Amino acid sequence: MKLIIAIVQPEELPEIKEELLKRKIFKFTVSNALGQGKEIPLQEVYRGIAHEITLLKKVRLEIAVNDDYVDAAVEAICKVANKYQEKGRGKIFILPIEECIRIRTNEKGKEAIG
Amino acid sequence: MKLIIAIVQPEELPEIKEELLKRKIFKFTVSNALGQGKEIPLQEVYRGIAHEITLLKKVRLEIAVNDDYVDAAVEAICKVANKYQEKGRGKIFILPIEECIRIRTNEKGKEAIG
Amino acid sequence: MKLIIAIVQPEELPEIKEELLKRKIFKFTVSNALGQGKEIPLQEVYRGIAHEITLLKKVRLEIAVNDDYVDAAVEAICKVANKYQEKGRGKIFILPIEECIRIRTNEKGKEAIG
Amino acid sequence: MNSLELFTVNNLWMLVATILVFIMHLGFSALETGLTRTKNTVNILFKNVSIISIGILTYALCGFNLMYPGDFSFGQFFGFAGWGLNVPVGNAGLIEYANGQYTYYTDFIFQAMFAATAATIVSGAVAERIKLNSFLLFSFLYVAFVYPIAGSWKWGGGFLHQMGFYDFAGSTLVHSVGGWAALICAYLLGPRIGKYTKVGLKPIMGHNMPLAAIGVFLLWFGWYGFNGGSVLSADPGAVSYVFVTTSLSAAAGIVGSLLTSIFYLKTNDLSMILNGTLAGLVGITAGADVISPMNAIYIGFISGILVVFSIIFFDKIKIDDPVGAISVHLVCGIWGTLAVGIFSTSYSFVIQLIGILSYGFFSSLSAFLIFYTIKVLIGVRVTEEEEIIGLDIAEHEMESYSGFQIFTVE
Amino acid sequence: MNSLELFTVNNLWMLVATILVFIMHLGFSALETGLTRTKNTVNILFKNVSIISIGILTYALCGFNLMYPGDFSFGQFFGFAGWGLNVPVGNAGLIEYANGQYTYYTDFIFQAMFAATAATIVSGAVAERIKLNSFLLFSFLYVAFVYPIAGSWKWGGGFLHQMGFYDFAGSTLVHSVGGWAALICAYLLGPRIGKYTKVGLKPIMGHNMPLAAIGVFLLWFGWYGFNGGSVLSADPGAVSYVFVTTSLSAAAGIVGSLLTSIFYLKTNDLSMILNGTLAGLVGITAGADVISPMNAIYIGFISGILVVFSIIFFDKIKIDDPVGAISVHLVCGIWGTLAVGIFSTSYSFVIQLIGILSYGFFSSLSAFLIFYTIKVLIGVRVTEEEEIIGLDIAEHEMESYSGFQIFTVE
Amino acid sequence: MNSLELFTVNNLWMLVATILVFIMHLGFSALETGLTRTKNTVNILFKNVSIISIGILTYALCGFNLMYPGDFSFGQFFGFAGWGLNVPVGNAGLIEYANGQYTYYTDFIFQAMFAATAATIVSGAVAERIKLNSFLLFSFLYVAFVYPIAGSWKWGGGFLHQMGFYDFAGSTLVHSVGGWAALICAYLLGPRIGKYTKVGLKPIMGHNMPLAAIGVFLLWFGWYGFNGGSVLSADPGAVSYVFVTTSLSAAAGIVGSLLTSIFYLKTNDLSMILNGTLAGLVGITAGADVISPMNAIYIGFISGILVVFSIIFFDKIKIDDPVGAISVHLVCGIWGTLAVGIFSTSYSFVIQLIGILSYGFFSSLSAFLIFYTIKVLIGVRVTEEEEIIGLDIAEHEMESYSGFQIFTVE
Ligand SMILES: Nc1ncnc2c1ncn2[C@@H]1O[C@H](COP(=O)(O)OP(=O)(O)O)[C@@H](O)[C@H]1O
Ligand SMILES: Nc1ncnc2c1ncn2[C@@H]1O[C@H](COP(=O)(O)OP(=O)(O)O)[C@@H](O)[C@H]1O
Ligand SMILES: Nc1ncnc2c1ncn2[C@@H]1O[C@H](COP(=O)(O)OP(=O)(O)O)[C@@H](O)[C@H]1O
Repeated sequence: MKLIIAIVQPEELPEIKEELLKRKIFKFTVSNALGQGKEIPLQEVYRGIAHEITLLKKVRLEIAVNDDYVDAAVEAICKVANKYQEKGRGKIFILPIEECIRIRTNEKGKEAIG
Repeated sequence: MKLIIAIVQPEELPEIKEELLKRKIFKFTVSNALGQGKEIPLQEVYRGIAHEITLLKKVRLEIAVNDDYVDAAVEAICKVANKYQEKGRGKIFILPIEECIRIRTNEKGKEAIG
Repeated sequence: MKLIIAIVQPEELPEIKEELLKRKIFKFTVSNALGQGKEIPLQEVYRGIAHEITLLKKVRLEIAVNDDYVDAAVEAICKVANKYQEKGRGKIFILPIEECIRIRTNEKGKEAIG
Repeated sequence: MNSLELFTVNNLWMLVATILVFIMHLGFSALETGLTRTKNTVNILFKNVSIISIGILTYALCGFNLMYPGDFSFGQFFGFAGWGLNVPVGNAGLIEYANGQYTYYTDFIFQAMFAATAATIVSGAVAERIKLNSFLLFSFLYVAFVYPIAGSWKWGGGFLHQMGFYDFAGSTLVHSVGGWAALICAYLLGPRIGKYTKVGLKPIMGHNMPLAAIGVFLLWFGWYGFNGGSVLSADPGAVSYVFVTTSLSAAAGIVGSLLTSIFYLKTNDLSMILNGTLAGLVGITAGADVISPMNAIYIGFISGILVVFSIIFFDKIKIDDPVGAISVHLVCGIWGTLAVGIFSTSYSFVIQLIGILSYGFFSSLSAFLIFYTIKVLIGVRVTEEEEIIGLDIAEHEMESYSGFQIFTVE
Repeated sequence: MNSLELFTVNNLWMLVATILVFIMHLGFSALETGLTRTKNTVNILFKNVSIISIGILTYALCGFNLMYPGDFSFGQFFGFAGWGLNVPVGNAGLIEYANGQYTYYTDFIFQAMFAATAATIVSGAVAERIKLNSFLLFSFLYVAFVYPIAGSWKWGGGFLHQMGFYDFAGSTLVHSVGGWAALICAYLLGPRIGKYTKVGLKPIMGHNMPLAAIGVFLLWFGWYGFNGGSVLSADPGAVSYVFVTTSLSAAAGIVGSLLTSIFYLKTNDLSMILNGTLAGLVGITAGADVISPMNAIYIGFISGILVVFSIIFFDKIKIDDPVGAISVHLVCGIWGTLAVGIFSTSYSFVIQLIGILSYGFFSSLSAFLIFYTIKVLIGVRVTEEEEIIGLDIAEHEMESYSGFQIFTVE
Repeated sequence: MNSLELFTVNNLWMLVATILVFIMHLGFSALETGLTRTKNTVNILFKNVSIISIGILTYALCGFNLMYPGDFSFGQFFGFAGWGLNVPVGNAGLIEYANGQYTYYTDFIFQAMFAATAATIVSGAVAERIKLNSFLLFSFLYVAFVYPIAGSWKWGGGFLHQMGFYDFAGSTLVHSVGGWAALICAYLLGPRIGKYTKVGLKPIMGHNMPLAAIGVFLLWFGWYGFNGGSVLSADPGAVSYVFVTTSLSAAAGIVGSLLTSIFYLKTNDLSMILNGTLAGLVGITAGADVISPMNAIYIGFISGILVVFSIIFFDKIKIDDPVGAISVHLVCGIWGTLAVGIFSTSYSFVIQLIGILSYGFFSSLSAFLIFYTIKVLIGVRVTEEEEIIGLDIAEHEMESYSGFQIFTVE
């Protein structure tokens, strides 16, 4: 079992969601985050003072999947983000999960994840 | 050392907190998240247009514990959530931690976690 | 490759950012969180009713790095936080990353992380 | 009778006062919304928009003719001049209607704006847990019948008027009539989940302090019309006098609640001085035209102290009033009415008390009967699940702050 | 001519009405901001602050003299009394100016406040996607020329006035003139990204319901000046009558939209009853002084129903109007003007219709020509990228709610 | 003396103006809150609610009798008619009090509303870092003594009045008196942490732009009472004239700041045009009754430009003024007062300058002495830790937006 953490642009989320569903990945968790990367910083001006926002709005996806779904998930995400060829498209990190528990049923392991 | 990531319903948090404290787990980090799972989507209507909210409000708990506390932590969370027998009670993921550092003291490993 | 998760005080973020940049760590993701730890709870009063806020505002940093950058990153964070010798300075957890993908280019592994 | 000129200026002031009373409804909406949680915001706004509509329409339907029946049918307790508006034709509805103070239409619309206020007061006390339909039904009945009948006893020339009871602009007739209903309904509803727990009292914090402050400032603003308009003419001496007492009492209410907050609660609680402002305003309302400026300061100051202790008291007896409506409108309404008997030699303390009790009895009994009947028939409280998820989603399928990240626990 | 006293009261009321109309601009700002997304908040506020400035200044520059030209040059269609203010000296600008109703200056400033309204109406309909400069340019031209020329046809004594067309306070002259432009501009601009998708309609939720409610309450508040001031004197009978019809229609608009929302949409949609309130107000504006109270209730009630169906209709034909401006101001403006012909025996339905069509033709044609020219010359719509990131960052490099965590998707 | 009718209408206007000036306090509260950070919101609201209370009560205690002493004791510099209100009995307090313009009570309450304004101006400039108690103490002393004594020099008939200094509604007497104190206090306090860093200027963004816009609109709204009421009667010509100049100057202030923002700052900065609006209003205040409409446009336009450069200037010299109070009230207050000497032939530029300097000297010296004493005795600034955590938690143990997720860094 793997935990896929993906940092993507906020506006891509709805499409990514669709792509995941197509690949039978129905469950995930989303949170918002700020990211610093290679992206061009945003210029803001307030009362005559300009400043650069380097921490930009991102969406953070967590998808726990069984090993055989990892590639599908990664592919789903990349497909959407790859449309645009600009910097700041984000990253995917894959971490090992040792155990997974479905709270409602106490099911564990592979059964529990989906 | 393990990192326990639990996605639970927001309203369960206060109770879970209590249960954790009872089991001598005093430290954790909470953030809010949106989750898509098996739960029935929320129906919203705005200006005559109905739509479904499938990304529902969740709370994301991160609890780093030494290995011997893992079961207690899982049990604490499940106890609260199990009261309700509906879908959408959430998941727990257990990840390995390689190292833990208490910033204040530079303590490392098992000592640092609690 | 490692994922460094650090929970720090919000006001330290700008300085930590600077220290990381000095060490050639240019990319990270930030989200906000609430943390319960050893810190003294905040006292709040509302309409004559006092209560303690034990879940305090924190910032959660995620920095994915190649193994040889781990120490530098940890050191950067600790440097800032160590200035203050109070409780509640936070924790760092280091998790293994199995794979990393730069979405834009599909690069994988070590190349992709930075 | 007044000259055409005086008639015009008098009438103009009454119309301006009407507008000022109108905007109090925005004040109430903002205050109530600010002092409750995000998840019930749409619901509160929905209720408040509906109430102003109910208030105006029922007042046209029957309220005006119940409150000012002309002749009473049952002693001096009840009279009814018929459904709808009976507009007197020609000058009878204009300069002759009130000896050149205002026209029939002005009278109606000024009074109509008052009517809705009583129901709005209830709205705050029952917030965050009442069923929308039950609330609207209750408001409808209370505003259409209870408020105007009660009003007729004094302003309509009924038995309390005959006895010499005095309530200038409605500390009792408006504020406590609303306040009693707030008390009864809050009691019958029970407290919000999570307020009174096994481990003790827990605050349920309001979500938007600027909104609450906007509400209080607008209420104060509107109060110049509420009290100033109750002079029922633009008489320069009387109206300016009322402005001064009203302002001083509100200002003193702030000081009273501020000091109580600092010395008794040991904190600078904004929500308390906001309530203290309103307390000062409610307190002076019964006697704004007869109380001296100095006494206005005392009355306001005491109101400000009273409201803080009252809020704490109601929490102690576990009557959950999210916005402090009962403390502000009922407690300070009673205090203000009594204060007329205390500070003004022209009015009797005993008769003031009789008035208060009469209104208390009638209002709370009516509120009880109506609300209890609704409770039995269709229920008054949302389910636990709905309360937890919030009325915005449960009753309106809508969010109030779309896009904002909101943490619903702790 | 009126006595000095009556002149003073009359003039005072017109000035107070002016202030009330002024505050409607805050009402519009709040409503439009509340019903759109956080990411376009600075932009909407910026536009609304600019519009009031454009409105007042262009009205001084030429608007006033286009709208009230005295003599017409082209039949009764167009006249112009010259640039700038031609202040009559001495009593000619004071008591003699309007037979003791108001001064020249009062006349100017009251009318100037109206002028800006027309452009503000457009602002809501084109929100969240229009280029700032293009919008400001359009507003400038529309307010400086189209609105006053159109206004001259009736209020300036032009051909529609001669024909007996009736529009008391501007259901057509203000609201539909703004509404036609809103329709044309929204059409030429196209809908916001993500509203009409392959899989169907998607709601784009407003981000701040308390703000939207503040907007509606303030608009209602200001409407007492808009309609009440249109009496053009403080005449007690007339002004109080207008207050009553205006209030009843607004209240009935709430009921109409509430019932439609419950029974047709099967939900308690706050945004719909907010629009319903305004619908009632727009509906009564054309005949507030001639419609009976009972009929005011009917007109408001129908307006409330109409506005809900209209909002749904415009979504069906994919004209994207984020705040419902077209439904409120155009549709109910037309309905209200027709209603004068239906409910009042003194006015002809046919002539009302001719008036509506004349305004519709002229306003929409002018709006089309101006906006289309701007579209061709400098473009009217921001880029897709700018729209997604939001106009606050794209056009103003600024955030509206700094510090708040905002989720920009779903 | 005026007829009873004229007296009634004059007095009515003064009372309405009083209400309008009152609501400016909500305007200030909203503006200051909107332009600062979430973590200091409760604090700002708390201060503003307290100030209005302090203003009214101290004005009753001594302010009124210091400002209008009747006879002066020290030359024409200082006089005091005794503590409390000395209400003249009978007609002496009514129609005879001011020759049928207004009653004693009206005079008092209208002036009392002005008094609190001076302190509110300071509130914005010292926001986000001042100790609550020190601020309240300073405000108390400044409003109770400094403002009314300064006021007596001109409006109380003192030496500047004798010299022919002109300040119609208080560009200097109110705005710059508040502005000088704002400057001195902001200077003595020092800038907020993080504003002027080693690497340069950093913006500290306001957290709620709709709130800031609400504030500005309400201030403009109230300004019609501030300037219009300063006519001290309902004289149709004078009041309507003042309305026109006030509106034109505000509108031109928007244009001035808009163009400066676009061409100099190369962005469409909302906070700048909000300040520009107020700049136009402050600028015209000294001469609203004597400046021609065209010149009102110039004055406003220049004010709008001035305010932007002034804000940048004060940042350059590291005087940290979160809301631009010094630039708006002091700089444009001075400019407006000078403008009377420039644009009106009846007033001397030199005497205007003398007036400005006299007020500048007295206000800044008094502010310095009071604030410095407080600084030495009890301190004026919160600790670094308190400033970082925010005054809401530090001073009030309360959050302003409970439930909302707020990011406190960057
Ligand atoms: N090493 C990393 N650790 C944590 N987050 C990262 C890392 N690299 C990238 N990110 C996240 O991904 C986002 C996009 O990264 P960026 O490097 O700009 O993308 P790209 O590789 O397409 O240029 C960043 O804003 C940040 O949130
Ligand atoms: N595989 C997963 N990866 C990430 N998050 C998940 C996963 N499965 C569930 N979750 C999170 O847990 C929440 C509840 O999951 P759900 O499957 O609805 O619960 P249940 O198993 O009780 O039906 C989801 O909303 C989501 O946030
Ligand atoms: N075991 C843990 N699991 C998850 N989060 C933790 C853990 N320990 C600490 N934290 C996070 O770090 C923050 C600071 O921890 P605390 O123990 O108070 O610091 P210190 O060790 O300096 O006293 C906490 O508020 C919490 O968010």
